[in-house]
Amino acid sequence: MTDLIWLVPALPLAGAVALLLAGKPLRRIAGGLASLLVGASFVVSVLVLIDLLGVGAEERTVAVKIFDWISVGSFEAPVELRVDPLSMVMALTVTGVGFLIHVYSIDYMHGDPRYSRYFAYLNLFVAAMLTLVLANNLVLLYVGWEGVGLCSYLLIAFWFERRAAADAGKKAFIVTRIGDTAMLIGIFLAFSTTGSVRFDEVFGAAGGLASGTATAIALLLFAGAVGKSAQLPLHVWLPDAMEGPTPVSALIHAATMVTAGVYLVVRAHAIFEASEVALGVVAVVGIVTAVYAGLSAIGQDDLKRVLAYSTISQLGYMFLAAGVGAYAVAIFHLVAHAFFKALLFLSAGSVMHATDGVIDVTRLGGLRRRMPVTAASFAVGGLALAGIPLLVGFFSKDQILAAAYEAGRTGLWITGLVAAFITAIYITRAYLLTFEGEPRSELHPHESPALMSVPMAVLGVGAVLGGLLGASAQTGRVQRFLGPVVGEPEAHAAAGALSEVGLSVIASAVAVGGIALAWALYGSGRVDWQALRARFGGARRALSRGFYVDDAYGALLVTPGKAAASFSASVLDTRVVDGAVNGIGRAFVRLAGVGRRLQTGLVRTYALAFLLGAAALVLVLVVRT
Amino acid sequence: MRTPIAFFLVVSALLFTIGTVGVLVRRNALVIFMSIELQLNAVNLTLIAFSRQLGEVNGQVLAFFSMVVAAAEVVVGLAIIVAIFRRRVSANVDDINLLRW
Amino acid sequence: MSSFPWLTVTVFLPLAGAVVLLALTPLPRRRPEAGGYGADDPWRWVAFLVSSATFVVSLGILTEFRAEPGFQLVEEAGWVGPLNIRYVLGLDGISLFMVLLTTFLMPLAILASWRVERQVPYFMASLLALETAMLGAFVALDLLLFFVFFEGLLFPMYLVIGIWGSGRRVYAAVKFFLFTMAGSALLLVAILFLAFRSETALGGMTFDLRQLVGMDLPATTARWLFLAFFVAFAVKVPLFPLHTWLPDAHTEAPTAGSVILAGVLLKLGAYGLIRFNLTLFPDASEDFRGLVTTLAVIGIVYGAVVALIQTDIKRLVAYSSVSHLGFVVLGIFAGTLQGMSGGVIQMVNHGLSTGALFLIVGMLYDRTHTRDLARLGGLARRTPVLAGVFLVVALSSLGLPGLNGFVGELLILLGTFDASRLPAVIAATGVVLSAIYLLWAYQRSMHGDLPAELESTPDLSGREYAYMVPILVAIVAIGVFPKPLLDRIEPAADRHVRLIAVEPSSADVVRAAGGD
Amino acid sequence: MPIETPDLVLAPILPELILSGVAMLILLVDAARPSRGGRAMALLAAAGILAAAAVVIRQWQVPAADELTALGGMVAVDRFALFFRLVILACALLSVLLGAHYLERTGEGRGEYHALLLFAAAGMTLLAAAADLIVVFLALEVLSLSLYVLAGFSWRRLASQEASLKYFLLGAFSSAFFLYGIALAYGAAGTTSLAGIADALSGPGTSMALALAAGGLLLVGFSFKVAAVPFHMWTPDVYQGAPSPVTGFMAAGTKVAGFAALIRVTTVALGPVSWELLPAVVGVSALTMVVGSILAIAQDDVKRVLAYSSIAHAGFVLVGVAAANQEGVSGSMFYLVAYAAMILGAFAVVIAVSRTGEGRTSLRSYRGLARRNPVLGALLALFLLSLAGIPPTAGFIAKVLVFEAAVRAGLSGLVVVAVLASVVAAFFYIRLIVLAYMEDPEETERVPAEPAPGLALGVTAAVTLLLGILPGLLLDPLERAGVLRW
Repeated sequence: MTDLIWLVPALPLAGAVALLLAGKPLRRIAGGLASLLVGASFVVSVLVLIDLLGVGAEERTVAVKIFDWISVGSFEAPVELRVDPLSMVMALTVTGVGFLIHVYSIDYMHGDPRYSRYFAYLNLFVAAMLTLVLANNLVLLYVGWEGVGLCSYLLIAFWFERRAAADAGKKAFIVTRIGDTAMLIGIFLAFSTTGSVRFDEVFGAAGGLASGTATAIALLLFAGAVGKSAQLPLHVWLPDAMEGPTPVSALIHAATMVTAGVYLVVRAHAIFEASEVALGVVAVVGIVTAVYAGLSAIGQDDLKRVLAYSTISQLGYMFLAAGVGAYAVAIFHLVAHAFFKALLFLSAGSVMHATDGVIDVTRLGGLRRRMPVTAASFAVGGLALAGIPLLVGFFSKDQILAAAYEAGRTGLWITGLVAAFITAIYITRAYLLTFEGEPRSELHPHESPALMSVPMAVLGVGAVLGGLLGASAQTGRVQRFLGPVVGEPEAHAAAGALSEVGLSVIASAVAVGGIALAWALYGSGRVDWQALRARFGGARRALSRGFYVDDAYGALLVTPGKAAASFSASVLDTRVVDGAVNGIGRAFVRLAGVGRRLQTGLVRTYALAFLLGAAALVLVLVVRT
Repeated sequence: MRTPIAFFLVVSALLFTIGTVGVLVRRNALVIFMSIELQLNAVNLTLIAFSRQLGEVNGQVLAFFSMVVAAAEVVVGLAIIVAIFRRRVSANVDDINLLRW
Repeated sequence: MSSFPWLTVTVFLPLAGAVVLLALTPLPRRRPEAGGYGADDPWRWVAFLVSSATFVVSLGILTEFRAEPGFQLVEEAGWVGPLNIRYVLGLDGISLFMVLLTTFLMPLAILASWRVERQVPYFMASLLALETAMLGAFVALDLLLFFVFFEGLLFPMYLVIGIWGSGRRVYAAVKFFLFTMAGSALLLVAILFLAFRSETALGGMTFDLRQLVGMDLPATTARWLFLAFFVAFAVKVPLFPLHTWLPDAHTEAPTAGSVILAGVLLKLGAYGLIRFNLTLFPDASEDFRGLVTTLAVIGIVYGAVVALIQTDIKRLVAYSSVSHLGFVVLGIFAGTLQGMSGGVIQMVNHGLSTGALFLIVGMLYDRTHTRDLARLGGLARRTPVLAGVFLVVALSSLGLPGLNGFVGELLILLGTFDASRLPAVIAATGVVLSAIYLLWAYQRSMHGDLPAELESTPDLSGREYAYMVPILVAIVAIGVFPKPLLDRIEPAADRHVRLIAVEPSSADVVRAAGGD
Repeated sequence: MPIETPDLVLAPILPELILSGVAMLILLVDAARPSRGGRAMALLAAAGILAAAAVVIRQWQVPAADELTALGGMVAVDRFALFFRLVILACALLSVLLGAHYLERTGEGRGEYHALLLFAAAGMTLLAAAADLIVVFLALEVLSLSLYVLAGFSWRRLASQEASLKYFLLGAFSSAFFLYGIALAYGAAGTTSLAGIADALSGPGTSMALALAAGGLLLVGFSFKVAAVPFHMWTPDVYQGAPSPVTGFMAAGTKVAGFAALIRVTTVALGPVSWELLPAVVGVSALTMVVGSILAIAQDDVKRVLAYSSIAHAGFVLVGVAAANQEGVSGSMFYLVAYAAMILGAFAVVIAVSRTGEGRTSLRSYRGLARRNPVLGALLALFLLSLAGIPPTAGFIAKVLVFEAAVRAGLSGLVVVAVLASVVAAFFYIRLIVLAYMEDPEETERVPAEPAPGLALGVTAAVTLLLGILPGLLLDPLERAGVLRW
């Protein structure tokens, strides 16, 4: 079965090709076909997983070469897939969540004029994402990496008639490409120093690398991760990406693509570990982003933007985990996040579907009565996100904080707790403003159809029960399964003063505290939150604009960049470079104009010229001898 | 005692120069043409001087040819000048600058 | 080896077609009163068939070709006896794909010119004559013969731009002509000088590249000669700061002209750098590598930056060529096998993707009669197929993995990085910039609001499918499975790299140390 | 002073005798029956030229014994002379053709034209064969005197008169210098025979200063005839004013003959001092190419453009002359053939476009030519490209040949100047093509195709193109015949 791993990316790819080339005839069955193919892909993944579980933990890494791709001299980048626990966990997440979201989309996108196109892109995305996670060398990984970027662009800008959507798509592609390019250079550096781009050889050689080189490679790869996973300072595209259809936000901008950065760091952990500073950078970037994005999320009124900042924040958490060496935990949180965040997004989508696109929480309210399933789903997802005990988010987040604490990074731990507190506040706020209280505008929402509700329910179940798979950092199923690939989780012998249980209690208390505070402000009815908004207008705007990072880029990079380009084009190129050329031409014309005046038409002038020439010529000859 | 050849050559060069200057400073086409004839004759003097010094006849032969040529040039030249004079009532070469630049 | 003169036939078939076309000029036109030529007039078909036949013949070359380093299918004959200038044709893996690219693009360019209505027979004849000149330049092994083809293509191209172009076509045509001619003036001197030196060095004057390789030259002489060759080719490539003819020429040329200019003509510069500069003056190439690399990198960034703010979509694509050809030169002069192979395959890629971009611009212009991005927009709604095609081509051009552009860019940057890191890193910014300007152009034309006057814009016609589909297939095919190309390019690239690479690349050292 | 009387073997100058004889016959007939100018005289002239050519070809096939010269060393009988004679005769034939057509149109058809043309041709062919400075001088005068008159042949036109006068005054002026040069050479060497001068110069006791002064003045004289800078100033005016067929003949024939004599004099007589002469030749060559090319840019009359082009080409030929080696000589010969073909062709186009007399010679008349007559436009483009030295035309191969010779002679610097000048020159050739191809015509009327210019155009175009593609057609016979070993 392992040999058939190529089917996993190939099936959705085939779907994409078919739907792109024959979108019109396939229009009626586009959604079904696309879902079916991703489902089939999921099934194949499961079968491969079963195969994998059937062999010993040490033999669970298999490379399946499909064909030679680029091969010149010593450089070889074959299309070769890697089946190992890490890639399978990722593949299952991608196909699993992907399948649910495909199904959800069938109804959600119903009636859209580019229905086939939508599923083609979605299928293409799944194929690219699977290529990314299954690749066995850096270049093929990069193929998937850019492929998902493309699909992200296509899907964000899916409703391209809207200027904002088109802009957002372009922005996403370009900002992530900045990181991607750094990553590409990292790949070059890896090839240049290790002589290969295959994982086994590159990571195998990591230990022998000079620490400076390892740091460079690690940080360059991490730059790619920062772009793709929307970490500071390349996070600016993700909030805008919410212009895309909501299922897309759920799949790409929450569950899968944005987690690719985390996957990359975990996959390449050998290199990060060979460097003294790289892991530290990862952890710090992660935690700073987590807090920053959490604060920004509080200031958002657009429900999807709340979730977007939340995603950024949670990805920060994952990097924190990776940065303190808890790779398996990072992946576990990744999977957990995929479930609950997808759930949250689908719920938000359901809201949008019901309100004809109104998503501003200040205009919503009281939706729970009209849409109980959606409200419940959102609540479950929110609680999981906040880290309420026994939901999946509790376990994963708790393990991350514990890992930070146990690694002796108390600062990270405390900041992580702050982030968790903030998380609880913003998600509670979002829930309360959307679903509780009185409706704040004239809307006639209705519950979503079954094809949308069922996937939400399934994800909800996952968010509730997922914890069973990885309840403990040392003994969780996921963590143990991943162990051979990412390093066995170390059993820290209580490095700090607090026991594991103690840490859990603290984390839970923080989460509950956050929820309580948010309830006090937004749900209890005792505080007039709208008055508060007006009172702290400046601070609120700063939060809602993400502390003006985007504006700063505009002022500091984009505007001067445009000016520089404009200068190059209209002054440098036309005046200086081209001007020099044309100047030479003009000089000759002018010279000719002057020269022709010497031709006076007078015989005596000509005779004079003749005489002077003759004299000069004879003199030159005679004098020289 | 023969006159040194240098004397002839200098005189001839002077004549040639006078002719040249004449071409340059005079405006009447006829006078210019006469100056050219002067140049030719100056050269003839050189030729004959050399011929005499070398004791060789070719120079003199060439001098004869040059006279013939000069005569032919007179024929052609006068015809041209007269034709132009008829049309323009002027033999001033400075008036003849229809073709220029 | 068959004795069939593959190369001669391939090269001169189009010219023969051009002569036939001119001979057929007096044929009656269907719509003489309009002064134009109808779509069913025979000349277009003759031109299309001739160029297609040339493509078919060139496929024969492909089947005869063996993946070996040396020149193949060589044909020789005397030409200018006293100077021992000979008619020598032959190709290796590098020229092979240049030939195929030319023969592949030409029928498509002709198909794209179906709407040309003025002086059709002359237009088609010019294109075919141009094809002969380009093909000849790619396979000539005698330096002077090369020069003949190299200069010979000036005039037909000049006519194509100057007669059938738009706007400031005359200015553009004259500029193109003089720039190129000025560039190649010293090339001629250098060729003559080289041949003269061969008399003493090789015991008999020759212009034959194969014999001139490895000729002993004093270092200073070699450097001067290198520069003379370099300037000629740098103008064609074009390298900064010799590029200013290109935006004008590309912008004003008719679609077919732009396609051929960008698709093939520019390659001639890069090809010349490989075939002559590197081959004949390896040491001087080594000396000037820093300079060339610097110019290439400047070109990459500069071309991209200037492209960023163009509002004329054709000019934008033109500047993108400056940037992309910078990559090609960068790879060629990297001194690594990956760089060289990447440079060569990128030449093919650029020919396909930029050629296709110009075809698309042409289609846009046919529909909207403007190239001003400010007046376009929202077309994706009316013309989804055109939009899709545009997107694929743009993605190919910006180096999206899975499409052809990536293969070349990856190899070039990788090879360059392996040799010298800083240029590769700076050049990599071009990857980002290309995304910005191409997506910007795409968005401005395809996304957003649809102007009212474009409401009834039609999507691709059958003829347009006919010339876009082959390019798209090639773009995807090379992106997914570049092996057939790389396998044939590699031996020739290797031979050239060996001439200049003094030390093996660091990756090779690692490999060797690894013992495999 | 004993006078040797040489054997009167007239065979070597039979072509000239035929030409002169026919010319006189034409004059007589014309005098007797002046009304019947036109075609009959043209046919007669053509017959004379063909007869002369037949003699030349016969002499080519049957080389004269071992003698290199005849008539007491006055006339060379080598193939170099024969070659140039043929070229000149071809030019003359085409000029007869064009002239007949032209004069018929202007109503000036008189037999004199053909007679004068034959005299001029005789002078030219004799010049190419001259082996003694006396003959050089005489031949030069014969051709000049005829051309003075021919330049003013359209005597009703002021411009033609003016051209005639200017050409005459300056020509006579230059003859004086040339003659002075001969005199000094005679004084220095004691002989006027080219071979004798060479002997004297390579021996001891010759005054170098005198010899170089003589060489310089001879160079000046030839430079005037071939229109090299700074002795070129008559050229644009005369070319513009003279009737177009005459201009064509002057541009082609005079230059060919002048260069033939120049090459012979510099390589044979002045061979021993060629090294000393080199800077002068190189300087004149460079100056000529640069000035000719640049000044052409500013012209707005097509005949003046071609005049400057012809000046620039003199410079290019001088590159081959400066090389002063076997390749240089053969390169120059090839160049001259190519040049003669393309300049005659260009003037044939001018005649065709003008239609009558000197109408429509301003550049504006060339706007849209390609649309008014595609074939004529294409031919014009061909000639211009050849003049610019763009392959695959004869002009390109010619340039390659002379440049290669110069490179061999160590004159790479001169070649660099030459190629740069040719780029500048391309600028104005291209401008003409722009007019013809890329601008809208002022008149929409089609330019008619005429048989006489058509024939001339066909021949010159064929030569221009064929020699560009298969230069061996000319080079191989030249080499095999050993024409250069004289």
